[in-house]
Amino acid sequence: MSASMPDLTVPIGSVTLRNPVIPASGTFAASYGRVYDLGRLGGLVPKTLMPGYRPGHPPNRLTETGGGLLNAVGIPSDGVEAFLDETLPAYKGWGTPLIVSISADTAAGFAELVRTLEGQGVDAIELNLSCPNLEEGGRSFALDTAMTAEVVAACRDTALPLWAKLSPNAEDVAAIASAAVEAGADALIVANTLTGIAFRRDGRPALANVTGGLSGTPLKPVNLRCTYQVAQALPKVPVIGCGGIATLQDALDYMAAGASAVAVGSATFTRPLAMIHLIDAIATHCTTKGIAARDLTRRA
Amino acid sequence: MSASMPDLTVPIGSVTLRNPVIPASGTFAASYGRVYDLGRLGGLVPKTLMPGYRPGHPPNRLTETGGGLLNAVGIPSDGVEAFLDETLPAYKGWGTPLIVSISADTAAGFAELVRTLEGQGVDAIELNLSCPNLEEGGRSFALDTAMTAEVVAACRDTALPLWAKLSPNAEDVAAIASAAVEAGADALIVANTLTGIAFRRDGRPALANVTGGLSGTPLKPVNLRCTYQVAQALPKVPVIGCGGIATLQDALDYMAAGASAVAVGSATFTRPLAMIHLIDAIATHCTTKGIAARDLTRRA
Amino acid sequence: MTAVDTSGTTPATNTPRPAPSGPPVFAGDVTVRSITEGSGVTVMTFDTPHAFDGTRAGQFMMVSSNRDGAPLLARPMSIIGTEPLEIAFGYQGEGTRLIAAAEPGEKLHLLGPLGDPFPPLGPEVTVVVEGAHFGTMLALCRERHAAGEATRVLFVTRAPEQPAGPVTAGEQDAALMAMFEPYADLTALNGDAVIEALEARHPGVVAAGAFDHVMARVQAWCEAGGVTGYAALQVAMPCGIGACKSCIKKFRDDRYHLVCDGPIFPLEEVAF
Amino acid sequence: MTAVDTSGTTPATNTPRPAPSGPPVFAGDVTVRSITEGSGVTVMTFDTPHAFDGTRAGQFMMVSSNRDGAPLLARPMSIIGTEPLEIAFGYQGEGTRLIAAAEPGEKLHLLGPLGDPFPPLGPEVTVVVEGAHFGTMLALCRERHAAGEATRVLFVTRAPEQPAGPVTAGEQDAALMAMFEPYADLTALNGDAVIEALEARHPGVVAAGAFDHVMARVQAWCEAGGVTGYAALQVAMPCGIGACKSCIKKFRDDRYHLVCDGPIFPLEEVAF
Ligand SMILES: Cc1cc2nc3c(=O)[nH]c(=O)nc-3n(C[C@H](O)[C@H](O)[C@H](O)COP(=O)(O)OP(=O)(O)OC[C@H]3O[C@@H](n4cnc5c(N)ncnc54)[C@H](O)[C@@H]3O)c2cc1C
Ligand SMILES: Cc1cc2nc3c(=O)[nH]c(=O)nc-3n(C[C@H](O)[C@H](O)[C@H](O)COP(=O)(O)OP(=O)(O)OC[C@H]3O[C@@H](n4cnc5c(N)ncnc54)[C@H](O)[C@@H]3O)c2cc1C
Ligand SMILES: Cc1cc2nc3c(=O)[nH]c(=O)nc-3n(C[C@H](O)[C@H](O)[C@H](O)COP(=O)(O)O)c2cc1C
Ligand SMILES: Cc1cc2nc3c(=O)[nH]c(=O)nc-3n(C[C@H](O)[C@H](O)[C@H](O)COP(=O)(O)O)c2cc1C
Ligand code: FES
Ligand code: FES
Repeated sequence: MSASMPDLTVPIGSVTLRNPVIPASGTFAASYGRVYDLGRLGGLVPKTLMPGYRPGHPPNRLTETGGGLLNAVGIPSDGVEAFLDETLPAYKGWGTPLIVSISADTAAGFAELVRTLEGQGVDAIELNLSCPNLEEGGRSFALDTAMTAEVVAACRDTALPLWAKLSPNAEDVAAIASAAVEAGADALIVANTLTGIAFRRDGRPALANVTGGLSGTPLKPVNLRCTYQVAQALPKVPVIGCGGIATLQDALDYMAAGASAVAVGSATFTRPLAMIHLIDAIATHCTTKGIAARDLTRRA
Repeated sequence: MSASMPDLTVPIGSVTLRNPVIPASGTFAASYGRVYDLGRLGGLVPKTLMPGYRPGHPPNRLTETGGGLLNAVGIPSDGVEAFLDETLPAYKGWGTPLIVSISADTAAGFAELVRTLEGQGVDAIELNLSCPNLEEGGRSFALDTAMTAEVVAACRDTALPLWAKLSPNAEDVAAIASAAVEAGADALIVANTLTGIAFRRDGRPALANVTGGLSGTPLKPVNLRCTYQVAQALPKVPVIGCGGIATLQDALDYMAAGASAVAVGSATFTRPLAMIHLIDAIATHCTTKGIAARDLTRRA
Repeated sequence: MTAVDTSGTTPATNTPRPAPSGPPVFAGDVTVRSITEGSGVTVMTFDTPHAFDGTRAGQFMMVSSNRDGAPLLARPMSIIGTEPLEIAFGYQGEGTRLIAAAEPGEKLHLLGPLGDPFPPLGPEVTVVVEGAHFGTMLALCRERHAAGEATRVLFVTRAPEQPAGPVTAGEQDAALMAMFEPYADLTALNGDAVIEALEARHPGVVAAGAFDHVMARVQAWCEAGGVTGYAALQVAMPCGIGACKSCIKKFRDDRYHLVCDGPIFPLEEVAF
Repeated sequence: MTAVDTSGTTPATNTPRPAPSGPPVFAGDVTVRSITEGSGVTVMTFDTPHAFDGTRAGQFMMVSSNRDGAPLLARPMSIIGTEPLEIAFGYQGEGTRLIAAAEPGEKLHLLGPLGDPFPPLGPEVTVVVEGAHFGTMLALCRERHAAGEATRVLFVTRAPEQPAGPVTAGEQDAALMAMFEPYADLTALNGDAVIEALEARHPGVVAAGAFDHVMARVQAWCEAGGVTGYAALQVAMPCGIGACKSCIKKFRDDRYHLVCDGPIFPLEEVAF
C-alpha cells in the first residue's frame, strides 16, 4: 500500500475540481473560511445570484421536518454590484475553482448575468433553473425541456462553462437534462430540492411562503434516482450529484449512480466540517483501494 | 369535560369511515386480524388487485433507505378469481367499510375490474393510478390529466364510490386531481410513493427493479404539500392524506392541510399496532378538545 | 362534546367477527430478561407473553429496538425456547447490532409467534445447517430433545477466516456448534462433504437450512432417494406477516412464494 | 496508486490565502464538564477550546447533541463565560431537551464563538431583559461586573402560571433573577412598567433583549430622550454563520437583515 496522497482531482468538462466535493449553493458562505481552509474544498459555490435587489421571503424561512430541512428563503439579493464588490472577493484566491450560481426570472435575465460575470475570475457558471419563469406564468424553468433549453441557449454565448442545475420535481428529469445539454450545457447538477410543506403544532404553515424545498437525507433516494436517470441517458456528460449527501457512503452511492462529484448542502448546517470530513474519507477510501477519485464514478 | 367517546366517524362522500385511519394499500393484510381487531380501523384496504396472474418484481423488493423505505414489489397478483375466493372473504364482516384498491395497465382493464367487484360487498373502489399505462408507452396514468380522466371515466359506470389515488411524482398534482374529479372521482387519496433509488454497499442497486417507491417519513413533506394543493384546488372534495403518517401530529398535519382521513403504510411495518395507537391518540385528542374527528379537518 | 354518531357504522363490539387467519399474534414491548454474548453470538431471553405459549420449532418473531436511530424494520428471529422466550443470533448489520446492544430490563418490540412450525418429523431426522440458519435448526433440535427424540446434525462450516460480524466465522461456528451439542449428535463438515455424510446415514427425513448451493445438492439427494425433506428458508423479512409481499423465494412452480407463509416448506417445492 | 496530478489545480499549501472575514471559529466535539439543572434552567460548562479565549458578551455558539435522533440543526446559545466555557438555557423543545440531557463527560458539538459582541457601553447602563433573552444579558452583566462596572437590570417577568418548559414561568423567572443578582442591581417588573422605570433612572445607555412589544416601547423611549440603545435579537438560527440566510429580522430600512451578523444591533435600526 502506497502512503502517497491519492489523486482526488476530478474533471468536470474543462474545469478540474480539486476533489469531488463542492458546496451546494445557498448552504455555504465565505465565512466558513473562519472555520476551515476553503482551499481544501473541490470548488467554491456562493449563494445563487439574481439580478437587482430582492428581499427574499419573509420569515420563517427554514424548518426541520421529515428528517430533513424545508426552506423557502426566496433568494434574497443585494444585486450584482454588491455581489461583485463585496461577495465575490471573499471567494477568490483560494486556489480552487469558483463556480457562481445564477438565476433570473427570464432567459434574458440569465444571459445578462453571465455577461456580467465574464472576466471576473469565475471558473464556471451554475444555472439554477428552479426559479419561476415570469414569462410563463411562474412555472419553474427546470420543469420544461423548452424553457430549460431557452435559458441555456441564451447563456451559451460565453467561454465560461455552463452547469445546469436540474430539479427533482421534473416529471422526466433525463429529458430536461438532454434538452440542457443539446442547448450547450457542459455539465449537470442533479439536483435541487423537492417541493414540500410543513405545519407547526398549531396547524399553521411552518414557512411564511407555505411551500418550501425539501433537502437533506429524505431527498437522497429521489435525487439519486434522478442522477442515475440522467447519467444513463447522457453517459458522456459530467454529472454532479446533490441531495442528502453527508457520509462517504452517500457520496459513493451518487458515484455508483454516475456522478463525478457531489455537492453538499444541509449536512453543513448539521456539522460545519461535513465537507472536510467527507473529503478526508474519500481520500482514505481511495488510498485503501489504490485508485483515484475519478475512478469512483460508474458510467454506462 | 364529558367522558363519553368522541365521534370519530368521518364521511368520505357516501362512505362513512368508522374513524379517520385506514391502511395504505400494499402495506396491510387480513393477517393483522391475528394481532388486533380489524373492526377498530376506519376502513379496510387490501393490496391493489390487478387483472390476471402477475409475478411481481424479482427480489430484492424492499430496502430501508434515507430514513424511509423503498419498494419495488410490482403488484404481484393471483388474479381476480383468487382475490374473490380467497382474499376478499377475510376482509368482510368486520363492520367497517371495505375499500378495494385496483389497478391495470389500460383504462379498460380498470373498468373491467370495477364490474367484477360489483355486488361483492365492497364499499368503495380505490383507483391506484400509479401503474404504467401500456397504451402510452408505460407512462404512469397519475402523471397525466388526460390519462387520469380516461381511467376514471371508464370506471364511472358504477354505483360504487370511486377514490382516485394520485402520485407525488406528478408535476401539478392539483391539475391531476381536478381531472379525476371532473371525470367522476368521489374522493382522492393523496398520495402514493415518490420514485427513488438506493444502492447496496457494493454499488449495485438495492432493488432488482433498480427504481422503487419511497415511503415513510421522508415522503411526508412532499405528500403533505400535494394534499394541501389538492385541498386548496378542490375545497369540496374529500381527501385522504397518505405518506409518512405514524404519529398523531402527522395525522393532524394532514388534516391541517385539508385531509378528512389518513392512510397509514410503512409505519405498520415498524410498529404493527401503529394504526390502533393512532386511532387511540386521535380519540384522546378529540376528547380533550371536545370535538368530533371530522372537525379536525381544515378546509379553505 | 359531539354526540356519538353510529348511524353510518356498526359499533365494533356488536358485530360478529370473521375468524382471523390463525392463532393470536402478540405485538408490543417486552422486557429483556437476560443477555449472554460470546464469540459473535448473542442469546437473549424475555419475559414471556402468553401468546408465545405453545410456540413450536420453525416459528419466529419480529424483533426491533426501541432506541433512537433504530432501523425502521424489525428483524426476524427464530424462537429457540419459550420458557422463557428465547432467541439466539449472530451480529450482522444495524438491526442485529442494536438488538444485541439491549441491556437486561430494556424493552424490545416483538411481533410473534409467526410462521408455521415443522410438522411431526418422526424418529430418523438429519439436520443440515450452517451458521446463518442456525436458529431454526437449534429450535428443532431442542424441541426434539425435550420430546426424547434424537437428532443428527451435519453442521456445514464456513471458511474459518471469513468475517462473521465482529469475529471470524471459525470462532462463531465453534460457538454455534457448542450450542447444538447438548441436543444433537453433531458432525462438522464442509459443504462438499454433505452428500457423502447423508449417504452414510440414510436418514428417513432431512431438515435443511443452508446456503442455496448446499440446499440444491440436498434436494437432489433427497429426491433421488425418495427421502422426505424440509427446507427452512431465510430471506429479508420486512413485515413477517404477509403484508409487504417482499419476502419472496422462487419455487419450482415458477412462482414467487412468501417465505413468511413458511418459513418451513417441503424441500421439493423450492427452487434453489 | 495513481500518481497525484496537480496540473489542473494548485496545491492548497502553496497558495496565498485571502484573509477570512473574521477571527477563527472552532467547530468540533467538546466535552461537557459540569451540568446543573434547577427550576427549568440548565447551566453547562465545557472544556474550553482556545478559539473561545477572549469571547465577549453578546457572542454565541451553536450547540448540538451527538445522540441518535438529535435535531439536524444546532441551537444558538449565548456564551455567558469562558473560564470555563459556559452557557445557560431554558428547556424549550427537542433541541434544548437533548442538549440538557447530556451527562458530564459527554461530547456536544460546538461551533463558535460567533457574532459580534456589545461595543463598550460606558458606566451608565440599564438592561431590559426577559426570560427568553436572558443569556445574552447575563453575559453582559457578568462581563461588566468583572470589569468593575455596575449594571442596572429591569427584569420583565412573564405571567407566572404560564408554562416555561417543564416548570412555570414564575419559577423559571425566579431562578433566572437569582442568576443575575450577584452581577447587577435587579428590579423585577412587568412589561407595562418598563418605561416608568426607565424614566425613573435616566440611563445613558440601554441594552434590551425582550419581546417585540417591549422592545418597541424601549426604542421609542430611547429615541424620544436621545438615549443610545442596543438590541440583542433572537430568532431561529439554522447555521449561525451567514450561510442559510434564514435568521432574518426586518429593519427600519425596510430590508431583512441577518441576525447572526449581530446579534447585537443599534436599537434604532430594528423594526419591532
Ligand atoms: C424466519 C427467519 C428466522 C431467522 N432467525 C434467525 C436466528 O434465529 N438467528 C439469526 O442470527 N438470524 C436469524 N435470521 C436472520 C436475521 O433476521 C438476519 O440476520 C437479520 O435480519 C439481519 O439484520 P441486520 O440488521 O443484522 O443486518 P442488515 O444490515 O439488515 O443486513 C445485513 C446483511 O444481511 C442481509 N439480511 C437482512 N435481513 C436478512 C434476513 N432476514 N435473512 C437473511 N439475510 C438478511 C442483508 O441483505 C445484508 O446483506 C432469521 C431470518 C429469518 C427470515
Ligand atoms: C443569538 C442567540 C442566543 C441565544 N442564547 C440563548 C441562551 O443563552 N439561553 C437560552 O435559553 N436560549 C438562547 N437562545 C434561544 C435558543 O437558541 C432557543 O431556545 C432554542 O433554539 C430553541 O430550541 P429548542 O430545540 O429547545 O426548541 P424548538 O423545538 O426548536 O422550538 C421551540 C420553540 O422555540 C422557537 N425557537 C426555535 N429556535 C429559536 C431561537 N433561536 N430563538 C427563539 N425562538 C426559537 C420555535 O419556533 C418554537 O416555537 C438564543 C438564541 C439566539 C438566536
Ligand atoms: C437554506 C437553503 C438555501 C438554498 N438556496 C439555494 C440557492 O440559492 N440556489 C440553489 O441552486 N440551491 C439552493 N438550495 C438547494 C441546495 O443547493 C441543494 O440543492 C439542496 O439543499 C439539496 O442538497 P442537500 O440535501 O445536501 O441540502 C438551498 C438549500 C437550502 C437548504
Ligand atoms: C411494500 C409496499 C407496497 C405497496 N404497495 C402498494 C399497492 O399495491 N398499491 C398502492 O396503491 N400503493 C402501494 N404502496 C404505497 C402505499 O399505499 C402508500 O401510498 C405509501 O407507502 C406512502 O405511505 P407511507 O409513507 O405511510 O408508507 C405500497 C407501499 C409499500 C411500502
Ligand atoms: S415479510 Fe412481508 S410479506 Fe413476508
Ligand atoms: S443563521 Fe444562517 S444565516 Fe444566520
